Amino acid sequence: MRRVRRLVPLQRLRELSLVLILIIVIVIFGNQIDNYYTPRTFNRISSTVALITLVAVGQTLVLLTRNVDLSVGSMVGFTAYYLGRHLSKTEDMSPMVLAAMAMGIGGAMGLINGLLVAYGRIPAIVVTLGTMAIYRGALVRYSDSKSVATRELPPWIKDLPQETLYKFGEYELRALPGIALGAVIIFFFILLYSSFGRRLYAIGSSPEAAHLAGIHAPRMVTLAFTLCGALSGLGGMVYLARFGTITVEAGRGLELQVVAAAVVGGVSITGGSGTVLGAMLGAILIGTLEQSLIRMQINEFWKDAVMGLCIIVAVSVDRILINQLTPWWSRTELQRMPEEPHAEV
Amino acid sequence: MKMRKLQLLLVVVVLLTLSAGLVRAQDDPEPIKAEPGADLDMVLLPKTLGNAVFDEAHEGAMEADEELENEGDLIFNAPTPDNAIPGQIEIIEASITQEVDAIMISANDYEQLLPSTQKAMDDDITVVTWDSPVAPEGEDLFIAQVDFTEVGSVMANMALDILGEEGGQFAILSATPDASNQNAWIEAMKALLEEDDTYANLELVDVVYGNDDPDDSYNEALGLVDSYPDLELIMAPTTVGIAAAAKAMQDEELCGEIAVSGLGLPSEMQEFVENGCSQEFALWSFKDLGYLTYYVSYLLATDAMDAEEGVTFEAGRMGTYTIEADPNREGGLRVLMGPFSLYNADNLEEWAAGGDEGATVEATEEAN
Amino acid sequence: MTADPLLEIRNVSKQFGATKALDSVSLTLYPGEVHALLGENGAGKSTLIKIMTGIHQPDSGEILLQGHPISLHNSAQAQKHGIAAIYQEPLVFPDLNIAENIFISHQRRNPLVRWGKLYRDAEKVLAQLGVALDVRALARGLPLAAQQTVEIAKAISMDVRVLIMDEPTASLSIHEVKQLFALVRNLRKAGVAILFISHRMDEVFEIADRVTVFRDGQFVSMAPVAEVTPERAIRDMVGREIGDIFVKEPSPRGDVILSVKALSREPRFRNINFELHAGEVLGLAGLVGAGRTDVALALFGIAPAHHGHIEYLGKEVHIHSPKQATQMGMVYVPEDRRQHGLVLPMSLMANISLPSVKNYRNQFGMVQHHKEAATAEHYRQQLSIRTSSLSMPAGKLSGGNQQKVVLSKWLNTKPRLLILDEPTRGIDVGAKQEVHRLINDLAQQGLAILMISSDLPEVLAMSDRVLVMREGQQMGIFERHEATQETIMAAAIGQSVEKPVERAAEYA
Amino acid sequence: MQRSKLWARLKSWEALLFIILCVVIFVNLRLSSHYLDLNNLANIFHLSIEKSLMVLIMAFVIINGEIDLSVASIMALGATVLAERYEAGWSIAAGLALALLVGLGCGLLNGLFVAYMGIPSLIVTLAGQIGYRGAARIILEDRSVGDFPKWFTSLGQDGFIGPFPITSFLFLALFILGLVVLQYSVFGRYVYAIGNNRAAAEYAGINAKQVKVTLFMLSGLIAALAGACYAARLGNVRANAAEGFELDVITIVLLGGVSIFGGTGTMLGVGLSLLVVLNLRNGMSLSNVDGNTQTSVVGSLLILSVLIPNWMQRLQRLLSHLFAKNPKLFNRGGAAEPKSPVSVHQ
Repeated sequence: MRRVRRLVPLQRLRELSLVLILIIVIVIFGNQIDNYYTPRTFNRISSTVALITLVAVGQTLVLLTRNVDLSVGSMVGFTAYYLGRHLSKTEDMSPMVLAAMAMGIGGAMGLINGLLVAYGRIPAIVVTLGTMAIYRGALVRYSDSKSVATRELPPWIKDLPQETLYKFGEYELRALPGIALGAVIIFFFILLYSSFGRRLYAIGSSPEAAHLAGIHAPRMVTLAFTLCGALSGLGGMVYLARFGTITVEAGRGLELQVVAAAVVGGVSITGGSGTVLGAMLGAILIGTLEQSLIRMQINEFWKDAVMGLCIIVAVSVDRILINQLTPWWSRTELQRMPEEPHAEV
Repeated sequence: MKMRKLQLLLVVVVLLTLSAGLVRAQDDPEPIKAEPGADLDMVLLPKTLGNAVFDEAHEGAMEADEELENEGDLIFNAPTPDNAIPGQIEIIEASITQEVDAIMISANDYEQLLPSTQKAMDDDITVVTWDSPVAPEGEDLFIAQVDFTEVGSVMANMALDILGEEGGQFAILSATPDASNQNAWIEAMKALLEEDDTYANLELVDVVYGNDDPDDSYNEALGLVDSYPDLELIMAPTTVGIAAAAKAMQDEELCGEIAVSGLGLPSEMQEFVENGCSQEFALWSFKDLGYLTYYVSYLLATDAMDAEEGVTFEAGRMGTYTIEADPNREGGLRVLMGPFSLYNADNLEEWAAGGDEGATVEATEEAN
Repeated sequence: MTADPLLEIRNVSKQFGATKALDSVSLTLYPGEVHALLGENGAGKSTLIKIMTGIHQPDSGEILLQGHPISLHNSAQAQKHGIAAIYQEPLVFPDLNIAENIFISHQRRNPLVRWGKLYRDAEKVLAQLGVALDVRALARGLPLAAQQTVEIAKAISMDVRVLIMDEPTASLSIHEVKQLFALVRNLRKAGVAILFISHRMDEVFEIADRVTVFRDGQFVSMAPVAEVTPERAIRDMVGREIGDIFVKEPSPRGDVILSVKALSREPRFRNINFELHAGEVLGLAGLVGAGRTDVALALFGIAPAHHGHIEYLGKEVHIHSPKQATQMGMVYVPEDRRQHGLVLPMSLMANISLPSVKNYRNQFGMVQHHKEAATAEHYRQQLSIRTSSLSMPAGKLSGGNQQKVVLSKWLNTKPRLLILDEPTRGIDVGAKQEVHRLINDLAQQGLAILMISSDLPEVLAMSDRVLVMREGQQMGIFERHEATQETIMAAAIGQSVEKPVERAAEYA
Repeated sequence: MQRSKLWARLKSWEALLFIILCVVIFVNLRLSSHYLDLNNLANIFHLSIEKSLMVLIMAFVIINGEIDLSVASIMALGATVLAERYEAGWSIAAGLALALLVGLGCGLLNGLFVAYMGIPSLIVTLAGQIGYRGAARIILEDRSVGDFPKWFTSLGQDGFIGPFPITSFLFLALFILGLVVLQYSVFGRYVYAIGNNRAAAEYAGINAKQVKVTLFMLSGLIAALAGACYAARLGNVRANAAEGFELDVITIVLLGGVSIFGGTGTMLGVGLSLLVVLNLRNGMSLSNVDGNTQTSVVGSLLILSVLIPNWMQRLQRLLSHLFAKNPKLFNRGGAAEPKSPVSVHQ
């Protein structure tokens, strides 16, 4: 037992429990829906989940530092529109440049959030509640509430969604999920092995201790927000590629889905614990639910109710599992080494 | 000689003029014409911001505004989707406070706007609805883009064109489950499929809702494809839905197998027609709708015309129209704009080249 | 002290708004010495530490390291210069594992984390301390002593030249204090300069080479430990004579208030039996982690016992919530004032009336502030709480006064039984004595008092009887006359030492 | 001391809001001649009565350290139930009673998950937001139900005193009630204490779980009541009523000086911020500013209102450093920290 506990830290355990829940969900729907276990279903879900996952990774970074970013939806929308406009004007543009541009714009907006939170000392929820509205307003002004039409875009971006990076049989890894997966892997390792990542955990875990340990929290927090913005920007590019038509409403309401995904994935909104892997699993879980509910052809009007129910159940199950496991999983007593007792004082 | 000729000519002219007068006297009264140069503040209030069709309507209204040399302002304002109905109410109330002369509403709800629109009418503000109406007691009249039953038949015919005589399975991807327009149209279509044998082979398998949100519509479209292996056509009576569905088919490389049709904006649909994801779709010109709406409101607000059944008037470049009873709404008045424009590969190029607005279909054709 | 000074602090002053925290104080640390710094709370000790660790910058004066003036703008810089501090309230990262906690400050130096090495090194460092912890376990929920140990390990891990210890022993048991001192002596041999701050005189005189005393932000005295007597040190600190530690006067032992039979909550404690009479102070002694606090929490209904019986005023009771316990007249003054004792941002007055606020309603159910104020004023005088106003947030008070507020708040509920957990931990000598007097008076008035304390002299001076616990087990109850530091310590540590390790393993 | 008290008052959050309010009103007067029309003044409240009602209880919830994202959905559900029952032949009163009960039920559900399962309220109520809306859809599907009796709709539409409908006075009454409860009642004291330090409150014998559940139930109740007002005002109900209200409500509460971390904030502040936002929006719609821009203006205000006092405070610290020599100048007594979110958020 001890050995297992040494090898499998609590975080992995959480993720395993999520995988378990996911499997259960899939099995349940598998029995309900005929020809459910098809590559198609997989490809569907993977491409749907890509956007949420990508942004959820960024959100995780912010959540780890005991903050939250509600402006992701607006950042996705703004970037998507800006890129669309730009592409409709300029003839050819390499994907890399566009991606860089996307992350640049998103990063800039994220930077503003970060500076306001870290150096303006304003609680993140206040800042991002504000910038959510401000960035959306900026989009409306900039676009003059016109929209970008698919026909204005160069073919390569429109074909991006059906690009296939890797094929195992019928199961395809499409470009957009590929991007998301890439982000997940990169940030998984950054968070696990880089001192930057560890310090993000430290800050969220105990700000005052971090301060005394000489960690410059403001810089870290700003960086986290900037990265979150950059990933949202990339999300904007994904959004553009996926939907082609971009209105001023693009990405509205995304923030709550993303937070939901991250939290279902076991990322603590009180900071300090959680992984991008978990966030991705959370996104997949929700995505699977949505797609499956669409497939179930249950009464249109029942979908929302079922969705809400599923989320709360998923979270509760996870919570119970963890509460049961944590105590005996990571518990340690101070053990004195054998030594002669000193009675006299 | 000369003299006589001259007299003759005179007589002829007189006779002609007389006869002309007589002729006129017999047929309908002179269509009412608008008197330019009035000073009216008018509000154009579409359902929401961020939907291309309403921008086009705005253009149309501005065009009319130019023509009529209105001294006052043309205010274009709309709520955000997450605040659609209360937002429209707020804007109406604000307009009442500002004592504007006319409000032109594309209503987000059939009843919920009533209290405020009635309030507006009490302060004798002209209330004209377009695109989607409110209950008759809350408006002067409704500018109907096309006959609602006609939308159903047009969709049915497009389905027939695409699926052919042997027919096949098709599904409807609508806007929100509670969008009154779409529901009316879908009902009309269902009714037609029921009673008319020409459509016997068209099998409507499902109606799903994309909430006029590209993301949802996209997923719902794919959901349909997965749920119905034999599906051949997705019919989307909403511009957001049809574009999203077409994009989805394109991304999944299903364009050959599953056709997408419905009501779409040429500007958004052009490329999908070109790459064969959508053979054919229909829409009326929102630009004209805005233009006509403005004209009617102007006429009513200047008291040049009253909202009464049978009144005929002239709406600038669009010619003459007559106010008629609205068959779909008990005691409601409407001006039926029409006609539908069908778009397909042939006429879209012309359209893109700025040519005429597609091949017009006459309502009468559909009736029988 | 032949060597050159390692760290010199020259005429450093620091002002916060109106209050002068430090008034041109000087202090010199030589390599290989333990320099004790004494002073009541508010004497400026903490400010000095914060300046030495770069958290605050002095308004005037300078700091020299080996004769070279240095400027410290953040704790990172201080650490680069080899200046580290161990704080009174251990500050660990609950979500990071113990190894990371120990090496958190190193991460700046190497951008990548090599976990295997990290764990091995962490185990090494802990071994130096003579303790073993699962370095992979999260720090969340570690007992205070373990957290303290992690803190010390953290400081050692970065080769310190100047180590500041701000009341490091406050939460340690005698045994751990001995281990700590052994370690301090090693460090001293290694030529580290140690600034040692403590309220426990005996410790100071055991470990220190030189003693400096501050009062009200000013330097008062500095002398080799040989030339200092406890009395003199205390006089310098408080500026007035204080007798030796206050001893409880015998009080009439009334009838049984609380009787506990075979109380257990595995794995924390098991089979606890005792009776508590009115007017009696029952000391609860033992090493930290012996389960004393857990017994208190069980009685107060926060972590109810699983087995056993509690009889209160002759009736068997099952206590499941603090609310219930409070209504029964059984109250608990927690060990951690700031976390559990007070609502820091709320006014002193509101804190005092919090448990009994229902009694201050008028017929419309509205709280009458003037009555609250009256009560607060009453206790302010009775317990001589030093504050400029009753509406001052509790968080702004000094430790001693905060403790008095917590006591007032509970006394105001007119309890029959008072459970005190480390009642004088981390509060200055003056306040400590006042608290002792208060405990005595309350006993005289017939309250039953259960007092948990790691401060042996305190236990011996204040208790009528002493219950000693070890590893969650009751080792025995000593009558006052038979209780000596030796007997109690022997019981607390136990005879064999291998066994507890195994047990700990079982419960782990 | 006197002087420092005055200073503290001047620096208080409420004072700041009051100044902002004056500015907004002044600008509105300059921009629109119609601003002072009695009807317009009535509209300012009447058009957002539901939000105003929900703001009151949301203040309690947030001060308690929780958040309720599900209010808008509960509101829709309440309105739906009322309408559906009325359609089914019940009396308005009975329908209303049931609606309120349903509201309480939803709140109870939220509360239980938050207090007893220990799941963060953000998540619970996020799920609730989706779920309760779903319930409303199940009940009404795509239908819109209306034609309530005239007396009922007139409650929400016609003037009761002048052009002010009775709902406005309902709000006023509830506001005063809320103010008294929060500032002067035992319950209010508990709400603050738990919001500041739950552990300490529980050690003081307060049953935090009970308080939290009660709060969420009240939140549900008020939301359902707001739903009824909505039905009366619009004379007709759909399942999609009030989508996206919650963020507006939260914004107003935060602008009112309530700390998102709980523990601080006053009803007065919340009331003032409500006035600020309503007047600001009204002024902007009178000058035909579109909704998005309106929201972004409110958003900027939210940020600035915290940012500026922050900087003021730092500036003051800086100065007090510079003038440390003569402390008299900067003797602030206990008033060093202004009673604004700032002090808590550090």
